[in-house]
Amino acid sequence: MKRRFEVLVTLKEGLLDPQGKTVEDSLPRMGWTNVSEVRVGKLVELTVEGDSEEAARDTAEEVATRLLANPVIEDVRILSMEEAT
Amino acid sequence: MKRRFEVLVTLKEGLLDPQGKTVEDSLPRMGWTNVSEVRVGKLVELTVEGDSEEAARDTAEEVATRLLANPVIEDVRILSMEEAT
Amino acid sequence: MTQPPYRDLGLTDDEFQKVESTLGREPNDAELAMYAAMWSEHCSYKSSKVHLRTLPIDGPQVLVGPGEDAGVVDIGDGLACVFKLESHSHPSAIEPFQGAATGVGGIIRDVLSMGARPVALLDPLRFGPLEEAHNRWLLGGVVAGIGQYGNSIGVPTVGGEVKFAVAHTQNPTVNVMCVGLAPADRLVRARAEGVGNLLVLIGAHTGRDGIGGVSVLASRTLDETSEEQRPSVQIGDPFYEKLLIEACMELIDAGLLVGLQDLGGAGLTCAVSESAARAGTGADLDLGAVPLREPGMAAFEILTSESQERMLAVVRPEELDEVRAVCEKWGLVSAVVGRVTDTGNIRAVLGDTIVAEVPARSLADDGPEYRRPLEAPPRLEELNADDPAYANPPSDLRGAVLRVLGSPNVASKRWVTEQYDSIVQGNTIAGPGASAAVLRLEGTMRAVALSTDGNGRYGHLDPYLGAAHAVAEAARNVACAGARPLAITNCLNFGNPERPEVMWQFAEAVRGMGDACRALGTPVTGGNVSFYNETGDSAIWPTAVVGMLGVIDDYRLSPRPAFGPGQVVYLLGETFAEVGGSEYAEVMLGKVSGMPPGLDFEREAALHRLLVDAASRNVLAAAQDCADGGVAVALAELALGGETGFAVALPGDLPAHLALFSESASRAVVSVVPENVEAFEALGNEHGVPVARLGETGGPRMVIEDVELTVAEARHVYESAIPDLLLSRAEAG
Amino acid sequence: MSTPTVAVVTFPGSNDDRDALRAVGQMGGEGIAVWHRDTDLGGADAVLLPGGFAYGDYLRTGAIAAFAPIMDAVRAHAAAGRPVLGVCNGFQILCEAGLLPGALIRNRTLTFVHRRVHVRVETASTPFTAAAEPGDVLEVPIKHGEGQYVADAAALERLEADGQVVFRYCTALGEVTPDANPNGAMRNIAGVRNDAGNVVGLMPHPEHAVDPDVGPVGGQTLFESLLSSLVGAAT
Ligand SMILES: Nc1ncnc2c1ncn2[C@@H]1O[C@H](COP(=O)(O)OP(=O)(O)O)[C@@H](O)[C@H]1O
Ligand SMILES: [Mg+2]
Repeated sequence: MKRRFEVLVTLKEGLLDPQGKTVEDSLPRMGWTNVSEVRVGKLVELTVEGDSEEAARDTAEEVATRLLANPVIEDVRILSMEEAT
Repeated sequence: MKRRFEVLVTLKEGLLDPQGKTVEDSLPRMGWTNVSEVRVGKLVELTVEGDSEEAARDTAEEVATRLLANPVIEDVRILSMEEAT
Repeated sequence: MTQPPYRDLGLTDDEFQKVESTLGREPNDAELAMYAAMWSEHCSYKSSKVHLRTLPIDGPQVLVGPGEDAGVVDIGDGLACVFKLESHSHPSAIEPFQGAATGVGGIIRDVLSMGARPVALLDPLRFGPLEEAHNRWLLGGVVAGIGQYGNSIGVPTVGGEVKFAVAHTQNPTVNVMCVGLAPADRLVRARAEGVGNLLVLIGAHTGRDGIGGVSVLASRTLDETSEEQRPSVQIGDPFYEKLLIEACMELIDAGLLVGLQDLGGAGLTCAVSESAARAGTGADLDLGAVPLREPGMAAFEILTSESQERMLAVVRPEELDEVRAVCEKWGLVSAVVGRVTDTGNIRAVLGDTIVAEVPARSLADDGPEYRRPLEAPPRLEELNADDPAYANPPSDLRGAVLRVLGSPNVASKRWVTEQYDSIVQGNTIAGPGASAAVLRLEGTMRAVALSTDGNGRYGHLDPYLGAAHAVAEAARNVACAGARPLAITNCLNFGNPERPEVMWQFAEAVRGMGDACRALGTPVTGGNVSFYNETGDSAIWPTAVVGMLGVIDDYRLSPRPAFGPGQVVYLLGETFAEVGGSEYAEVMLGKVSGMPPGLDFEREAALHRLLVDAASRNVLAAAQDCADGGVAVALAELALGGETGFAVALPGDLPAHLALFSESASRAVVSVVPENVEAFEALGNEHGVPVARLGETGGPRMVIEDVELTVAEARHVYESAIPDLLLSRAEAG
Repeated sequence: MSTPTVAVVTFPGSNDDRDALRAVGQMGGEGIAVWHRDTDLGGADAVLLPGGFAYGDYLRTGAIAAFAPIMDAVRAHAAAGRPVLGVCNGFQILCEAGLLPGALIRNRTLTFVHRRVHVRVETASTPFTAAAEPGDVLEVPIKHGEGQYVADAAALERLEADGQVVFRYCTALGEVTPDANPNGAMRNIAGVRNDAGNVVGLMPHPEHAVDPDVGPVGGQTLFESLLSSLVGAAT
């Protein structure tokens, strides 16, 4: 069965996020003065074929932590999307 | 009141996603043969201060469509996270 | 971590006692963190100082020698060239992209702090073999990181090296050299002069970045716990760095800075204590004024944070408004964090508490100094006795030429260099692919030539010769561009100095580098030492990397590393049966053994004089030094560079494989148009350099006696070697 | 008759701004440095948005810079039918600002690529190619990480039908082949123009291709075209 996951990769807390900071700093000049704490990360969608929900999620997690993110600087969250066909 | 949103930015369906394709191509070589349809996008988290839930979401939407995503090439979705303090 | 115990911070019992006796009391947290950071190997050079002191550092061309942020050399016409090499190997080993990127940022700020505009980067790199996925991940990440940072800030990466050896698996060596230019009378120094002047912190907010990174990360051997030292890796912000460069240049042009110092290892503590110590002053710091990225930072964290993209300026109070206006224009945060005093002490307050009060000199100058035990590695003699010259010759010479040409050490580094902008700023006369990079001094015909070199195999077999060869080869590369070698910077990459073998290697390397620099008249203007490059007890090869600076008066006379048709080919220098530690022996025999080639400094210097003289008289068409892979590789590179074949015979009566692949020093291959043949041979005579006419250029074929191949064939092997290793098994991520 | 003037805009993170000013001067024009916070172009005849990494290329190349105060003046200049050139990052900014169709995404290889390439001039109906003939091949350097030109199918058809493709990556002999495409750009597109033809954007760097001592010379054609069209317009 195929399942689709969303992997969210964000920089670890405490690390400088240059993109988030630059976006945040430029918002007031564009007229948005009520937006703060901007962090920019990565979103990866993928489909896993697996015997069970857990097996599929395990694979997604493995791909996420071993390939998509470097745990030295990034955190990973995995959301499962509506079951794919 | 402050609310936190997650903005998910993905390349439009019809566009070849070079990052997704590279990830996908490298998976079998790393031993994952059951993962497919990889798409790589962006995740932007932000906090909006607004009088109401709707007002805040409107701002988030405006920032998302006018700055965070380029409608020529990207689709955008907005998720609201648990209410921030 | 409220009470950092001194041992966790890397201080020994003796060192802790020395702190106590300096202060006459027990240090508090903040003070302890300051000493631990400043007295770490990385900042204090405690194991290397006694050796480095023996290096030649004087010369009429040297404006600023070792001890400041970067060396400065007079390159004539009132211009000064600022340059420095530095390592960022440890962070790169665990996060290659950010580790390498922040390495670029750091060395750029060293050059900036002398008041110079950064104009070039060079990146000598060492990795383990690309057959291993981990090494491919490291190479890809490091190159992308250097590219992202250097490209974003508009400083061209014009040269470097990429070499591979098993000893660098797990421990890549990532060195970056930055070169800057400034009018000689407008240099800025890192000195906190003038009691009452203000200390202004310019640039990024201060976060909990690399706290203890200096003492913990950079000064200890990588082991399993490295994975857990995560917070010590930082994220670079090249955009902010670019703003910092432009703002500092504007401040310097307007004469608004009394002093300028970058914040690197040991952060604010290092910047303030070193600049105060140099000026013989002290400083009062208000830590509450430091713009913070995270709330609730402790005094010791603010004092030792290594957050990137920050500079400390010394400013006259009456000029503060102007300084702030420039920072504001560039969108940079600036804050007055202290002022210069005459106490000789660094005193830091946070709120109404004095959190630290220590003598500036005790931090910056009075650190410990060790004369660590030295001992030659066991079995080195055995290794040296195994001379690959006695091995059987290859059955297929032509195949051997192709294999050496396709060895990753020798093969084209285009996969790497295409990821670098080497032309921004508009002065790159010769970039990656030339024996030395050549950069025009804007608005003149003069140019500087730059090369980085180091040979791990030679260093492994004989660290003295390894380092001496690095100097000689770098100078030879510069001379091949027609430039006079002037001075060097260097980065010494070694294992754990507490092991006597490593310390012996280090001492020998410094001795070799010093002897070579003395003999070639190229003093050492600065450098960097990177120890603890080992995992378990397997250290990297002793890797002395030399960055050479030279000058040429008219860049239009600089020979290109490219044959043209109808030229006469010469080999300069003498060839001996020297294949110890050679590319040939490693590739064809699987051996790194024997002795490295001998090095006669007089012959080497004579070769440089000939090359520079001949170039200045416009009698050289092309030139290429002989190094890895010997004459065979030099000839091939010249043919590939100019898409022009040749037919030659090699002089002497050495067996063909030795004549082709010997790496005897003090040699170069050049080509000369027929009209200049006589003039060139006369110059060879005059300079006492053996000049052997090998043959002629032209056509699509490369013919060396019985060995025959086409330029197209050679190009295919040369260009596809690294992409084949990488792309066929690329991993993303 | 006075020397034609070209405003070169410096955004925070622009890198090739000085190089562009130098190239304008070497080709006989007069460069005027303009700051992103300025609100006018100093009366310049033409405007050039240079290469570099405005705002670090963060979020998306050109996205933040497209909001700069100077962009109103650039829009007005474009609307008046006067010449606007975007080089590399400048091209990306023009696309983000809606002054040119399409967008630039990450190179197919995912790596930054710096090399000399050839481009074929597809139309002479722009102020930057007026001195060329369609089919001319120019040698110029590229250096970018996000230069893959994309547009949706309808936009692409419109571009082709209206002759809005200005440059295509090609071989030295002018053949448009997949191998000559350095970044995966759709239909090998290296540069496009707006409907009116006065706004042009391209990924290659003409400002790094005017001085034979440091590079190829294919960029001369763009500056010659511009300067002579400006002189022509003034007489
Ligand atoms: N990491 C790198 N970055 C930039 N240029 C490099 C790099 N590695 C190699 N090069 C360039 O490739 C060319 C060949 O490298 P190398 O074989 O070490 O040169 P040489 O034999 O002249 O010392 C040189 O021009 C060098 O500057
Ligand atoms: Mg060399």
